[in-house]
Amino acid sequence: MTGISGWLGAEASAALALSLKVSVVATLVSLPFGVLTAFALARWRFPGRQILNGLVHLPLVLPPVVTGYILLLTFGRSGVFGGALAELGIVFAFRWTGAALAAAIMAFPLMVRAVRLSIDAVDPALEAAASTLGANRLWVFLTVTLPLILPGILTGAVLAFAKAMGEFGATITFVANIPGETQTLPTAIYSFLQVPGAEPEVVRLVLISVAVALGALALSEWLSVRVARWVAGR
Amino acid sequence: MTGISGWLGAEASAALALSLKVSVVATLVSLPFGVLTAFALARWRFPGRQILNGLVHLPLVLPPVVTGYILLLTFGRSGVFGGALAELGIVFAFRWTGAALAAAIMAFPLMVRAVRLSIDAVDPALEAAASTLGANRLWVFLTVTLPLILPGILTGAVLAFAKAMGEFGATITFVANIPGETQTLPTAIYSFLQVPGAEPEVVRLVLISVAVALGALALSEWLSVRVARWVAGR
Amino acid sequence: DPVRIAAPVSLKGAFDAVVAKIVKDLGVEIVPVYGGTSLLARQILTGAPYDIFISANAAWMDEVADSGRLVPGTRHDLLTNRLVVAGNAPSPERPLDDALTEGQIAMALTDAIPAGIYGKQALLSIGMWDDVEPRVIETADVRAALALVARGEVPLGIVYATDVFAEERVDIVARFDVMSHDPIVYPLAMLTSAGTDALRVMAALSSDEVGELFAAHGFQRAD
Amino acid sequence: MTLAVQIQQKWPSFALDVEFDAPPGITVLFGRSGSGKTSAANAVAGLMRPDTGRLVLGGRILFDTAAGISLPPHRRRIGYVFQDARLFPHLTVRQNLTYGRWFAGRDDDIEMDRVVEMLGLAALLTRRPSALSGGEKSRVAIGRALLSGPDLLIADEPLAALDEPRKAEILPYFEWLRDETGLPILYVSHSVTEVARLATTVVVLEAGRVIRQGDAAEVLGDPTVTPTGIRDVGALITARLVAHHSDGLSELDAGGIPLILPQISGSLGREVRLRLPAQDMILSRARPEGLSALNVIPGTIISIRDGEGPGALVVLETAAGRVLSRITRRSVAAMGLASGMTCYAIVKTVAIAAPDAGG
Amino acid sequence: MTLAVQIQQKWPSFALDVEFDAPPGITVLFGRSGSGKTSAANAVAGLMRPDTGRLVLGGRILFDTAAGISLPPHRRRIGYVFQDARLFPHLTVRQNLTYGRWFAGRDDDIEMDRVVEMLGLAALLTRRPSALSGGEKSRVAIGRALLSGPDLLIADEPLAALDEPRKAEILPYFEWLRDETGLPILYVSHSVTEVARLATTVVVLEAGRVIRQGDAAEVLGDPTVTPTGIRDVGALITARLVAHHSDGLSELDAGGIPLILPQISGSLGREVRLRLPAQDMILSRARPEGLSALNVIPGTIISIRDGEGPGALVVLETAAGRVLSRITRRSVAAMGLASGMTCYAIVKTVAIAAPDAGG
Ligand SMILES: Nc1ncnc2c1ncn2[C@@H]1O[C@H](COP(=O)(O)OP(=O)(O)OP(=O)(O)O)[C@@H](O)[C@H]1O
Ligand SMILES: Nc1ncnc2c1ncn2[C@@H]1O[C@H](COP(=O)(O)OP(=O)(O)OP(=O)(O)O)[C@@H](O)[C@H]1O
Ligand code: MOO
Ligand SMILES: [Mg+2]
Ligand SMILES: [Mg+2]
Repeated sequence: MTGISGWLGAEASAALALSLKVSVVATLVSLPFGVLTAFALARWRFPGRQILNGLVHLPLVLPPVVTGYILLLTFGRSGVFGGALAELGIVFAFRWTGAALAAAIMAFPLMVRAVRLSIDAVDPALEAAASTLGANRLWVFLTVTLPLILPGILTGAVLAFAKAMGEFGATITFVANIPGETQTLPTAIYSFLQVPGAEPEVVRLVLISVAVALGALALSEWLSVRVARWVAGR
Repeated sequence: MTGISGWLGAEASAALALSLKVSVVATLVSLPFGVLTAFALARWRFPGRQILNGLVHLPLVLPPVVTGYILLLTFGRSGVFGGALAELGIVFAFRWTGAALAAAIMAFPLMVRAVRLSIDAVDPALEAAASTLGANRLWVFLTVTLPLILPGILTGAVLAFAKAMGEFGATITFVANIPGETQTLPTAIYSFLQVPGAEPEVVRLVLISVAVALGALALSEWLSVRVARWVAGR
Repeated sequence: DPVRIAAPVSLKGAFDAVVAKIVKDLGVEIVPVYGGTSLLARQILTGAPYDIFISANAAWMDEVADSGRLVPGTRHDLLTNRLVVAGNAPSPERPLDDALTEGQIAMALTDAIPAGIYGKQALLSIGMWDDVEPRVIETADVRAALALVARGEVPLGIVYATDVFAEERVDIVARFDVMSHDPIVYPLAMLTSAGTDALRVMAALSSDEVGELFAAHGFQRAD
Repeated sequence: MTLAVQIQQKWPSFALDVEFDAPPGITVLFGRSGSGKTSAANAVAGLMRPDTGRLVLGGRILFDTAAGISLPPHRRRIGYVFQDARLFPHLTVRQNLTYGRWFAGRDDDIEMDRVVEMLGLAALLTRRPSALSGGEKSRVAIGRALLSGPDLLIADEPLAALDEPRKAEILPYFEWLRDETGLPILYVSHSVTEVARLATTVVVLEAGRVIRQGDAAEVLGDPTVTPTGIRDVGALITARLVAHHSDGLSELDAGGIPLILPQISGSLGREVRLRLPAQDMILSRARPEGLSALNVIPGTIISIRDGEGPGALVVLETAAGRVLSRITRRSVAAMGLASGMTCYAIVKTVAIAAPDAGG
Repeated sequence: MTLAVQIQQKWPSFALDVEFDAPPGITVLFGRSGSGKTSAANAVAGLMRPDTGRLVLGGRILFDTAAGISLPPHRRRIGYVFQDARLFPHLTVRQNLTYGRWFAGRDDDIEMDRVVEMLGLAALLTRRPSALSGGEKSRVAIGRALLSGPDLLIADEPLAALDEPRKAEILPYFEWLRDETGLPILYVSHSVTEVARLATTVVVLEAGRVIRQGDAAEVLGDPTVTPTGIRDVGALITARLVAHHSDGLSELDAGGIPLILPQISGSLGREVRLRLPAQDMILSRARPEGLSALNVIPGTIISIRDGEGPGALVVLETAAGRVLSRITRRSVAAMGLASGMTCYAIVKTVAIAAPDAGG
């Protein structure tokens, strides 16, 4: 790590570390919500289903800066929830947690869609078989549906992680760019891009992003092959 | 439409029209490539497979501005391919076609992942059955695999369309923000965000984005329910 | 062909009015293309089809000049601006060192975006940088810093005087001495790719009427 | 515990309208392909919600459209062996088998060991379903349902994919379930052999309707009910086990008539159900001598019914019960057979051997 | 056209090592559940690539590890009726049926109509597979493979999910394929009835190896080969159709011995294969009189072999060929049977009726 941080410089390696932390936390924390939302959208019929579906997809449709502003309006210090949460000691604004929130929300539609596609592909006959064996809906979900959709969950997580690593617009708008606290790789790259002649720094940071992402991808490919084999029992 | 363009103003309604054109073209043109890429990644083992996989995902991982710069360096007038293509009369730089290219590339990983997930869920036994009936690989793909992955293709297309509607960073970097030519809804929103006191314009544009996106989503939900029923024969 | 003017997006409010006036006066077609200065400059460096470039600082205009894409002799400074400390309205104006003693301060990126760079220079020159630095919230551009102040997310911001001029929810709390940082100028130049109407538009941009229009938005003419 | 079934369901191309009772023991749903057997079973299990109907299992109302009740499948406590095995692909054979036991709240390994042994699954326990043959899958599916501790077992052609020796090994287990546990079993089958051997009650479906239901002996002995073809007619009689002979044969007493069968298990005095296929009964006017066939049942002809084709069905009243014989019309004429006449029905020992003898 | 098979494949828990020829006609792969029948069929169809081996179909090399040849499945021209139906869920029954015809390049509706009618699919043509019953799916799967115009047909227990009358309707179609088309058929089955009726050649698998192969009459008549249980032994004999009687019976001549059967189709003089189940043959020392059974075959005992349990298998040499009878050891003793002795085998007309009679 000293080699890398030496080559990168202290600020850039702090940005890398933060990006990794933000992306991992955003992915892991949002995963259960993503799975639940996907399941609800795929299997339940409830009023407001279309609205939930729309909400989930909004971050994809809106320019990231707008999403960032909406986050600011809701989770900022003077925001609708932000104030209430701050009373409880939960602060997002200008904190790395806010970066994770922004990344999670931007990545959420990708995660939900991937999981939902997997849920739709599960053979309902298997779930029916489980229910005749005494499993209630929750157990059917945990013991049959969930294992069978693992490939989709993995894909969702990889997409979310990759998106979180690249997220810029919503993040900088919501939590700004505080070195060591909210300065992720993309915001660092953005800063360097503004300065004439800073191209070598940009290239360095881009390369490090690419390396991390390709590493994560390769890992996920390897994992997903094993998971797919495991699920299919081959 | 005159009602809407009256309410929106000429510039904004031009941006809306352009966004729709760019998103539809980006989605439709990239769809076959997306399906092919997904199929190659899911089913073929070839050298460079991991590299292709990495390339496809790069736009997700990199800050959009970086992707935009890379596009500028490759497909710009003096870019690697840009020059050659210009000789053939194909120009992307600062044209709406470039906006479509940027949107397509940013949306490509989402599309490929969705399709790939569906391909992985196809029962190989059905494809084997088709091959014993005399269908070669292409025919098996066209008559068995393709119909069975239609839900994934639809999901991929919806994700791509939504992403294309929201794409900002790569677009403004690659083709700028030229009213009537490359100014999409997100870049228009960005411009208005810079003007103090222009919040009403921003809100108007955001609402119109949201409306279009929700409309597309509702349509796709409806379609995907029918497609899923059709595929499962229920 | 219309005359395409690449202009910093932070000029948009004032510049839209200027363009409308010139279009009316000259009868030429003008398309303003707004974006971040660095973005516009890089686009020009890769051959963007613009006729006129207005930069938010000298550095990027120098960069474009070095590439030989400027028509020699057409470059000059169009506007200047002033740097101020802004607070959520209503706030009385105070001395600088008093105004900056506490609270977070929103600034555009202090190493990258002109407003942030000028702000850091000014703070350094008055010896307050070390005190202020831990309280700085850096934003992607100066408008984002202004928005944070306007929304009350951050009590103070270092922005241009013109920004405060246009934003009702924000007042000027303190002003920086113009000598405490590099001059804030908006250089203008014609590009080698320019068409025939561009020269007339260049002239119009430097006219007194246009100068007054800019002034109405808080900008000062550079001389 | 008894299951009372009454369901109606309409599809564009098919309508199901059935009403029957499944008392303790095995109720066989019998009928041609497409007659609605699986659909009826699905409705009972709660996997299909019929348009209207009522299902009551031992007093528990599972479903009642009038009362707006519909228990979800997992609360019906109905084990289901599906026509396709439907094993969980991500679980090993062992995990598939134990799946239902988590919920049954039982965990006695003796039962598990017994099922594993009987179904010959010991060598497969660590495999995944994708590495099983068709027959192996069926066996795992049977075990999985049995081990879930159900109040009612539904088995949809559970033995169709199995070979004869394996069938012969598994049938006794169903008999044991029928005879010892009081568990009602709804058993879908095409095979008259299975039906005759297992059924307590037979429900015959045709085009979605019940055309006959009742006691197995009665329905199967009725020559007018031949849903799967005339070849399958036969009489069911009850006999008592009286002796085990040292040469591997068992002697039974059927209303005073001695019958010799290959060894059957059980203690002396036990009641045994035998199927005498009409197909296998030879008739003779005189008591036959010097034949290898050991079983001769004297009786009186009560009817002779011409079938389709060259055959005729002769019904005899005997001390052992009603017996059917299917012979050619030519023989009827040649032998001068007529109602009221006395004659002898001859059947080989091995023709009534397992699997037709309850054993 | 002949198929020559030689394949080796090892899994951790199972090894397949088979070598056999499938000449024109029907070659039945016969063996217990898990013996490797489906695996062998998959290797032939190209759905599994064995470790080593060689497959030649009518001179075309389909697979040869030594030569590095492995044709993909679609170029092998092998129709496959899978053990699970594997219908395309997104296509209607009609589209499933016609799927293979696109590639076969044929489009004659007569063939299509014939198959649809024979399989009873007319009412189902517009349905999707999810709206079919288990038996209906099997029928569509058979039709789909038949209509693809293959050089070789593989059928993996194609009739297992069908009821008896439907089996009886479909069997003749396989016979027609065997007799009229010269199409080699690899037929996996557990059912001795099907094997006896259809098989030209029988290949018996046990634990992944061929334990016996050869002419059907020979293999099935061999009492040492009883892969699916002693109950299934029987002799195959050939007889010539000599007369159709007006009472619906047909008369055949088996080496000079007259046999009476329920009407079978075909013109006089035609050769017919009959299976005489050992199970159904009664023996008598004297020529029997006054029995309803019409067929009596005199012969000489050439061996008496004690089986497991109380039974014995008596092999007779007769003018009709070798005939087997399974009777009790008690009867052997009571009748004093011994090698070299003359006696009479009695079998009912209906016991050799369809589906055991080729017709
Ligand atoms: N979802 C459905 N929509 C329309 N028709 C259906 C549906 N499900 C079943 N059927 C039809 O209902 C009839 C009865 O089907 P079912 O599966 O109950 O038959 P089955 O008696 O189990 O037959 P098999 O012995 O072949 O399994 C069939 O004709 C079938 O095509
Ligand atoms: N992929 C595999 N990996 C390991 N073992 C396998 C695999 N496929 C099949 N087997 C084993 O090979 C043996 C033969 O299987 P196969 O499916 O060929 O049997 P079969 O003769 O068709 O049986 P059935 O009559 O039950 O269908 C079985 O014991 C099975 O468990
Ligand atoms: O939605 Mo973006 O343009 O990848 O931050
Ligand atoms: Mg069924
Ligand atoms: Mg098999």
